[in-house]
Amino acid sequence: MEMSGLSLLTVTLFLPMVGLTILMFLNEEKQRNAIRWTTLGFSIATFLMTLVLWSLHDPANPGLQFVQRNDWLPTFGVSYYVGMDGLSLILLLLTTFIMILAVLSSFTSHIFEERGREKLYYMFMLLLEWAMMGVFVAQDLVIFYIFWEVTLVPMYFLVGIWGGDNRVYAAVKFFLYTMAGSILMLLAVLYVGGNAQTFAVPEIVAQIQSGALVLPFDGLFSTQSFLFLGFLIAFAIKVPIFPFHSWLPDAHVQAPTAGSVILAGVLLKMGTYGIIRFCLPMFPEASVAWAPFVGTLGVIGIIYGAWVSYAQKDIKKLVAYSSVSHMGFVVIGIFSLNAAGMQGAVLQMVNHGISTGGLFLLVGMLYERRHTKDINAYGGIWKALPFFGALSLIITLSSMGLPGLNGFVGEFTILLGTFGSQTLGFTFALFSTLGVILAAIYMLYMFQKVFLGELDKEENKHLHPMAWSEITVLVTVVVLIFWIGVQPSMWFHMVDASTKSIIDGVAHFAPQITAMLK
Amino acid sequence: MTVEVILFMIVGSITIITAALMLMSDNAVHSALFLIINFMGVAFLYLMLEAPFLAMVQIAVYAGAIMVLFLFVIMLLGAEKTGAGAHLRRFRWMAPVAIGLAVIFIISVGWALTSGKIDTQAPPAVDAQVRFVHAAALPAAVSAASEPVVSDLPTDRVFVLLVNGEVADESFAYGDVSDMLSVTSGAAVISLREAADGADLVTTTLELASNSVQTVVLAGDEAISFYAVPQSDVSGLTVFNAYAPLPAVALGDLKGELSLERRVLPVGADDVPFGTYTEPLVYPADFPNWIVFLPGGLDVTRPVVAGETPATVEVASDQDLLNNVVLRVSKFLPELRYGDNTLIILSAERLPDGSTRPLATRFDPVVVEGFGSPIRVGRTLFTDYLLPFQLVALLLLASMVGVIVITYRGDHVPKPSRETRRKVARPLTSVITSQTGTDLNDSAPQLPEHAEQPAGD
Amino acid sequence: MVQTEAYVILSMVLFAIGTLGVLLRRNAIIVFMSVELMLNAANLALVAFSRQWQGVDGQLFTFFVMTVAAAEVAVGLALIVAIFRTKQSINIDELHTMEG
Amino acid sequence: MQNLALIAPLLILFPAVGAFINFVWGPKLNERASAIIGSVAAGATFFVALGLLTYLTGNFYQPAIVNPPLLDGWIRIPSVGREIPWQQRIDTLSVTMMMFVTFVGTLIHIYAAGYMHGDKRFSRFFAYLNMFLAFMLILVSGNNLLMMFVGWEGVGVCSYLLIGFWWDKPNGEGIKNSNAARKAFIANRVGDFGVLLALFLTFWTFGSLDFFKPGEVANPAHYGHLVHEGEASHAEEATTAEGESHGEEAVPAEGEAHGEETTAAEGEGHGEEVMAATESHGEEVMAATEPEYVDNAHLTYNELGIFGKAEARIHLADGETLDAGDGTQISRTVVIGPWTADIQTVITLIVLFMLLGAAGKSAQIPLFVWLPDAMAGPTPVSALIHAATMVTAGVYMMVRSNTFFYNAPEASLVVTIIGGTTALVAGFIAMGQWDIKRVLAYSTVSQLGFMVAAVGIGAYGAAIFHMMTHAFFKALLFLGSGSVIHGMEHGHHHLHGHDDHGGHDDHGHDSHGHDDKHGHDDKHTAAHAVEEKFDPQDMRNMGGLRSKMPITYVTYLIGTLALAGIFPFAGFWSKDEILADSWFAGVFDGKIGGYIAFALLIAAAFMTAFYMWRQIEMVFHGEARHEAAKHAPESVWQMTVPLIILAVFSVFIGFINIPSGIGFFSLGLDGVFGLHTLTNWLEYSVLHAHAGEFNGLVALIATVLGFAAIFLANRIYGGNKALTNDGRDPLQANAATGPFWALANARMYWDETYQRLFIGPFQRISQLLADIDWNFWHDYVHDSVITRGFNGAAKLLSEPVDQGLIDGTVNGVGRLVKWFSGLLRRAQTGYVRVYAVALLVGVVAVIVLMLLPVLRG
Repeated sequence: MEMSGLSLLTVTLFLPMVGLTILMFLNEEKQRNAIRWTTLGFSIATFLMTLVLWSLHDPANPGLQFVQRNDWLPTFGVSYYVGMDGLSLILLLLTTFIMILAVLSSFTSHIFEERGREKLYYMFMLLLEWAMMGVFVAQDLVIFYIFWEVTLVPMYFLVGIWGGDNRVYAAVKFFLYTMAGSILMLLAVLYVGGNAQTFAVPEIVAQIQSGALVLPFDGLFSTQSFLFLGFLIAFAIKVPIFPFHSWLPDAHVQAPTAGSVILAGVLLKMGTYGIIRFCLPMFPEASVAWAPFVGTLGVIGIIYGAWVSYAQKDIKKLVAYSSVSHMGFVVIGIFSLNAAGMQGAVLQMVNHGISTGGLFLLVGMLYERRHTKDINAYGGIWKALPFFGALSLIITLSSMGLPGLNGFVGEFTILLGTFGSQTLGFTFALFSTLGVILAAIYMLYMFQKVFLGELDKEENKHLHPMAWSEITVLVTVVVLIFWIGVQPSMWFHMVDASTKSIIDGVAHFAPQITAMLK
Repeated sequence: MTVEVILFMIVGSITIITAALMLMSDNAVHSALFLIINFMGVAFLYLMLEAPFLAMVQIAVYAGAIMVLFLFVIMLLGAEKTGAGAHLRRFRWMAPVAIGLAVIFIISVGWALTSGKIDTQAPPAVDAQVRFVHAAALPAAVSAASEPVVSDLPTDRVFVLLVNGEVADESFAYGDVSDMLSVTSGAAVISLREAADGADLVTTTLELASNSVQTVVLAGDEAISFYAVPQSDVSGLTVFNAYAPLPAVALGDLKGELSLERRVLPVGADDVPFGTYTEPLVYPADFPNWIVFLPGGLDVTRPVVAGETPATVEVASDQDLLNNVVLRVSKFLPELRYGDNTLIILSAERLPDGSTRPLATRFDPVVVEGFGSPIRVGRTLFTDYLLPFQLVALLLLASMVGVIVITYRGDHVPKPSRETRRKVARPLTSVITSQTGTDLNDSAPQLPEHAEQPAGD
Repeated sequence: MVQTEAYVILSMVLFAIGTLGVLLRRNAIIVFMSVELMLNAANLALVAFSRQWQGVDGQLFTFFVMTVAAAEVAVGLALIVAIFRTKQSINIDELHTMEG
Repeated sequence: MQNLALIAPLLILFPAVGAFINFVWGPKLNERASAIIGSVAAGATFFVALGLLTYLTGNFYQPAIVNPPLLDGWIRIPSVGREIPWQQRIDTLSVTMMMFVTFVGTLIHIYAAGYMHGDKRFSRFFAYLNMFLAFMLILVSGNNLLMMFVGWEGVGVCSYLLIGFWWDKPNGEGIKNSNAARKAFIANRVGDFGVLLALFLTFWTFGSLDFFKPGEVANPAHYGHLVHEGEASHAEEATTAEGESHGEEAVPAEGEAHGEETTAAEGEGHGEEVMAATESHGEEVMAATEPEYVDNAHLTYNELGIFGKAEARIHLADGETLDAGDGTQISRTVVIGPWTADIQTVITLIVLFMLLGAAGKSAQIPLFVWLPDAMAGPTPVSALIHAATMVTAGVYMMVRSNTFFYNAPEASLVVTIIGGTTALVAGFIAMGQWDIKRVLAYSTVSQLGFMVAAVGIGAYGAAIFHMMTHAFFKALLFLGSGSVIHGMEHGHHHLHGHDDHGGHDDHGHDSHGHDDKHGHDDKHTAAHAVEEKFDPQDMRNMGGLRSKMPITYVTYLIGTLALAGIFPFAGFWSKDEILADSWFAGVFDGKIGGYIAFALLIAAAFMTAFYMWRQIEMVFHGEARHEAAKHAPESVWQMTVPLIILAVFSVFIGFINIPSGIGFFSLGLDGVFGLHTLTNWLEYSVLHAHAGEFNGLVALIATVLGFAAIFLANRIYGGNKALTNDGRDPLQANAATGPFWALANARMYWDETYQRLFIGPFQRISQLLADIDWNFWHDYVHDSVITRGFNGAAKLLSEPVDQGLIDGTVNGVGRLVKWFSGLLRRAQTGYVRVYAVALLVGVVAVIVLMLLPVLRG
């Protein structure tokens, strides 16, 4: 097993931990600003490091880059094995970027006046960033599992300490649901790792493709299918795919703004990333066989989420359900199992991170000013905060998938892929396209109730203007929205090679499997 | 009964005796001093055990630092005699038990050793690292004066190098240098076999010391081996004459270019016959400009002692000097630097027209560190044992901090109660005063009742 | 050349003497010295074997032992000083506050 | 001359910049500045469009494809191997659209400068208008369906913003406005659903979304003639072209024939000229100007755009294949994923989906309900977006993809029926409206129905022609109505002694009318409770404005006549061409759709003339029925000048496409006016543009009906009988026509039906789902099932098992240990030496053990 020196990736990965260590030595009361700026500084530094990785990344190479591998438990074939391909890179960029937004948005937050423990809060943020990045770069199943679980802890506390009134309930629920899924995954991980004599994913995949490792597959209920489901359920809960979504509204509604942003922006992506990275390459036959069923759940999620969110009276809940709908798109994109769908899905992860993250930021800012999430308490806000209103409109439109903005590119590519897919095809595309209409319905409903109409409520008339940090955050988001919307090719190129290799591993099974199941 | 054994006996007995005295002397100071002597003896033993570095450390750290620390503390506490005091009856049994244990220990171990059951035989021989230089041309019978005839220099013939009958190098042409081969030490049969017909050009036997590194030049019909010259602070140049056409060459130092003004030429060695080599020529660090010339060509006014500052020769005229110059060695050692130990082998190079011309091949020195030498210890320490080394450093740091913490007294001075019996010796009263914070003026120092009891039993 | 056995026996004897010192003397400092003596005996054996096997590792080990011993002595003596401050004695027979 | 096409990006750049400036610095700018910026940006686009026009005429109508600088493609996925670029297409169709969009747009900008005077968000308004223009131009100039879709949605957003422009009106008006906006957007989204599916189908069928690829021309036959006859006058060329353009000149074989002609004609003078002209050819312009390339004979299947591919494929026989250019064989069967179908089926599907989209954008049944509500927006918006430009996007799309429609006869029949029905229904509803703008709105819907029906019967040229004329006179009418409303309000303010500027901010211009869900029965309140609630758009308050605002009156009259299709106004020519074509399609081509279209449209035409004249009578003739009408002043010049210009165009624009058969009308003016100028011009980019032949009979019927309708309306409403004494409509008062009138006034209960059928259920279901999700799935399942079950198990485990068994064991062990340690502690004497002894005993023992084997030997 090759030892490699300190990879740049590792450095990037552990940068937040350095920040965390520094935070430990800062004084809670005396050095509030120092704490904030250290956190911001380190999240920005991490972002810059990921930019460096990007500049050094070779998009033509489908394999892992910046690999670092050191033995950990050689007897069990476990090793500290990190590496990055286009897929990981794009999500790393998303993570570090969202983290900056989250930290910035916490600057103006009032939760510390009620709950205090600001230092702890920022420490958890950095810990969370570290763990999330770890999830995206870990190439060893055990390491991945560890990072996966570690992400729960800071999120649990972020919700549980700085959350809303019902925070403890929400935090526990969030924790339990995800935990329950992960247990299944752990079993599957142990089985696979045991049979492959290693936990390094690339090696496992190589074994599978060379036939050295055979996970028997005959029909929908066979060993491979169960392993597949073991992984899938863990990821599905995280995404969340339709029936497993019920932790999401709680967590979102109760979480502090930054928490919701990270939750929507990155944590949900971990699920879909996991599906792409692990389910498809390791269990190709099962993936093909189950694609229609998962796709159905995805479509249900799209319509159901949109439909339910239209009836919400709580803005945050509305946005939360909307992300159930959006992630449904990602799911069908993945399980269309062709290049267009898959790449659309990857891009849509980023888009959803930016748009929905932006929406949660908006809600958070409103909440900071009005201390209510009730949609009826607002109205005519555009008049009170004109600039804010304009930015909100753009973000809302991007979340609705308006062409020329980022949301559209992703959704369009996904639907295109679904339409031409071997596994899903026409019907799925038809129903999921309905989601486009529904999105318009609930998004415009929210926008109208909050921003339009007469500015009749007294307390809405004197909202304190936007802080510089808020403006920075929103403008950055909007710029990205336009950028991706007009010039998405760059991002497609970034992930092209790696997704292609994954697809090639799976797609060629499609005809025989579908034939077999008939 | 060699000197070494005698020395060992003397030193060994010294160590034992001092150890015993340390054990038995009442006065702590004395026992400390005895212990120092004991340590020095051990250091000497280290020297005998080829561990000069450790010996040094032993003296510096143990005999030096640690024992001084002991002495200091003893003085500080005035604790020369403080073994005394409550001599508990309940520990009567202690002495016999202890002695019994020691005896059991000695007997068992000693028996095990002397019964030879423990393998203390000489270590297995370690391979020697050897590199071979092919200069094996049969010497031509020529006179110094006459024009050298070209014997058949096997420059174009390919040979096979066999060590102990095994092929070490397939194509080993004239002038080639093999890379470092590890040969089992002891007598090694080196033979140079012609690739075309299985005729051996050279077959000699060579005694290779265990764990040695050396360069072996195959010249004439024998193999001459060098032990690599040890690293020295002056530059050394060893010249090996493997140039068949010349029976002997001389070596001179041409300072800079030859000019009409300069008639004096320092000489390194004036007669190096074919197949022999000079002693390492020691010369100051200034840049030499060695030339190799025919010994007969110039008359040497003074004989040359190798290693001393070179003698000089009077150059009759530039012309005949130039006639006699075989080649400029300095051409081949452009960067002969201070401290270099260079081996230069004069061999022949075959030109296209069939004639030959001398060629000097330079070999970098091979430095062998002696076993246990600081270099070797240091290298191992800083490669394989780097981590433990740093850990130990940490430990030292920690202990330092710990000491400071432990001995820190805070600001309050504990007032000793009246009945406290200060077991102090007079001379150190003032010291103790400062230590225990007791003012001796208000309380006349009273001697302990039975302070004089011997500490040991 | 003296065989290794000789050295080992020598170190053995020294070790035994050190043992006696530790067991029989009541003066904490001397007990300490005896411990040092034992350490040295061990070192001697180490170096002897290292010579025999022509491996420098034994010597390095000795080196580490010395370093650790230095640290240990420093701390130990500090402890003695501290004890003396409080109990005005370094007779190990008078120190049994740890009695269970 | 070729590089002239490079200015195309400016089309979008200018208004975008204008919009940006007005967005960012708008609040700081004064009205004048932002108005000038906006109007200049709009005007600039007009001149850019002119430049493109000259480019085309100067280059033998060779289409150009322009890649905007600074953008590298759009959606490009290497492993998919397809690219959807940002690309503009400059051909006769797009330029036609650009011309009237920019022209009308500019005029409306100027008009708005006067109309919006004094509004709080004046600059914001102009920003929106510019933004709209930019998107509209993206729509018409895009070279692929997706780019068109960008414009499509963009204009949708702009219309959303502009309809809801007064979202902060007091006492609920604001919410109503934004409701209307939302309705418009969602209705359009339903249409977009269709467009998207059409896109997907197209993409997977033809592997591309580009209309045409570089070097490809839409109509080889036409170019063939061009090259063949060189500089021959357009007139006769047109006749020959038209002579052949019936029948199937699109069959590739014949295209190739033209190709050969072309190559043969190479030696001719203008051939060189073109070659010479081609010298300085920029990279971006990929127009095929070499004469031998003006047909597609040299292009392989893969080098064709979607329409070329469709043509090539639809004409394959079953089992026949054709080389795609990379060796792959293309046949009729389309394979998408697991799904295979014949090309015919696919195209039919595409067309139907497109129809859904068009129904959304161009306000056809069943999605037309949003357009009347959209009148909530300021009048210039209604004129620009909801009459002239945006709503025609659907028709544009259909004409652009005429190849599909032409090759899908069954679907085309559906299109015809939809269009005709819409025309009829909307016309009927328009007869029963009180709100001046609402009448125009329904008339717009009805006219769009005409265009759609025209597309249905394959008269694509006619559709564009009518779209163009309609843009002029409908814009004119809307602006006129705006002027009227403006006048009414000024009169009203004058009445109440308000000063104009103060009044503007709070009193809505025209935001009341759209929401009187039952305007027919609250006329009393409207009549009596004028003082507290005055509706300046209600025609019942008007009357006799002819004298007060003469310019408005004249221009409005012209517009009315044009719309009514009275000879020789613009509407006559365009509407007549549609009717003639449908007649032609029915009688000569034997298409059933032709008859249907003719029947429906002729009736619709009658209604058009009727309700328009009713409006004239109510608004301008008779005596003023309200104080405000008495004091209504004429509008400012910014408003009247555009009216006049538009009026002039409404008169003459019809002459650019005089049908053949009445040549004497060409007035010898070749070039702009003349026989089939527009159709010929369009035929370069519209493969099946279909130059209608003049049909005296049809024209006669239409005109007669028009006059009859006007006469009838005059008899009913004329002579100050616009309202009965109790303020009812004469038709309403009349027992026979009352019910119909009520039906029309209630807009045939479309909205109520939708409310009952779709919106209500949707909301109820969503509420239901939300309750289920939250209360059952979310709370009950989690709390009751999971949590309680878990707690129960935990309780069971804790009390008997844990405390009883496990604790007992543990405590027992603890006690044992305690007792034992009690023994052990004795060993802890605390004397160091004891420990040392113990240690040493151990050491010695170990050593002895280790040596034991040795000792034993």
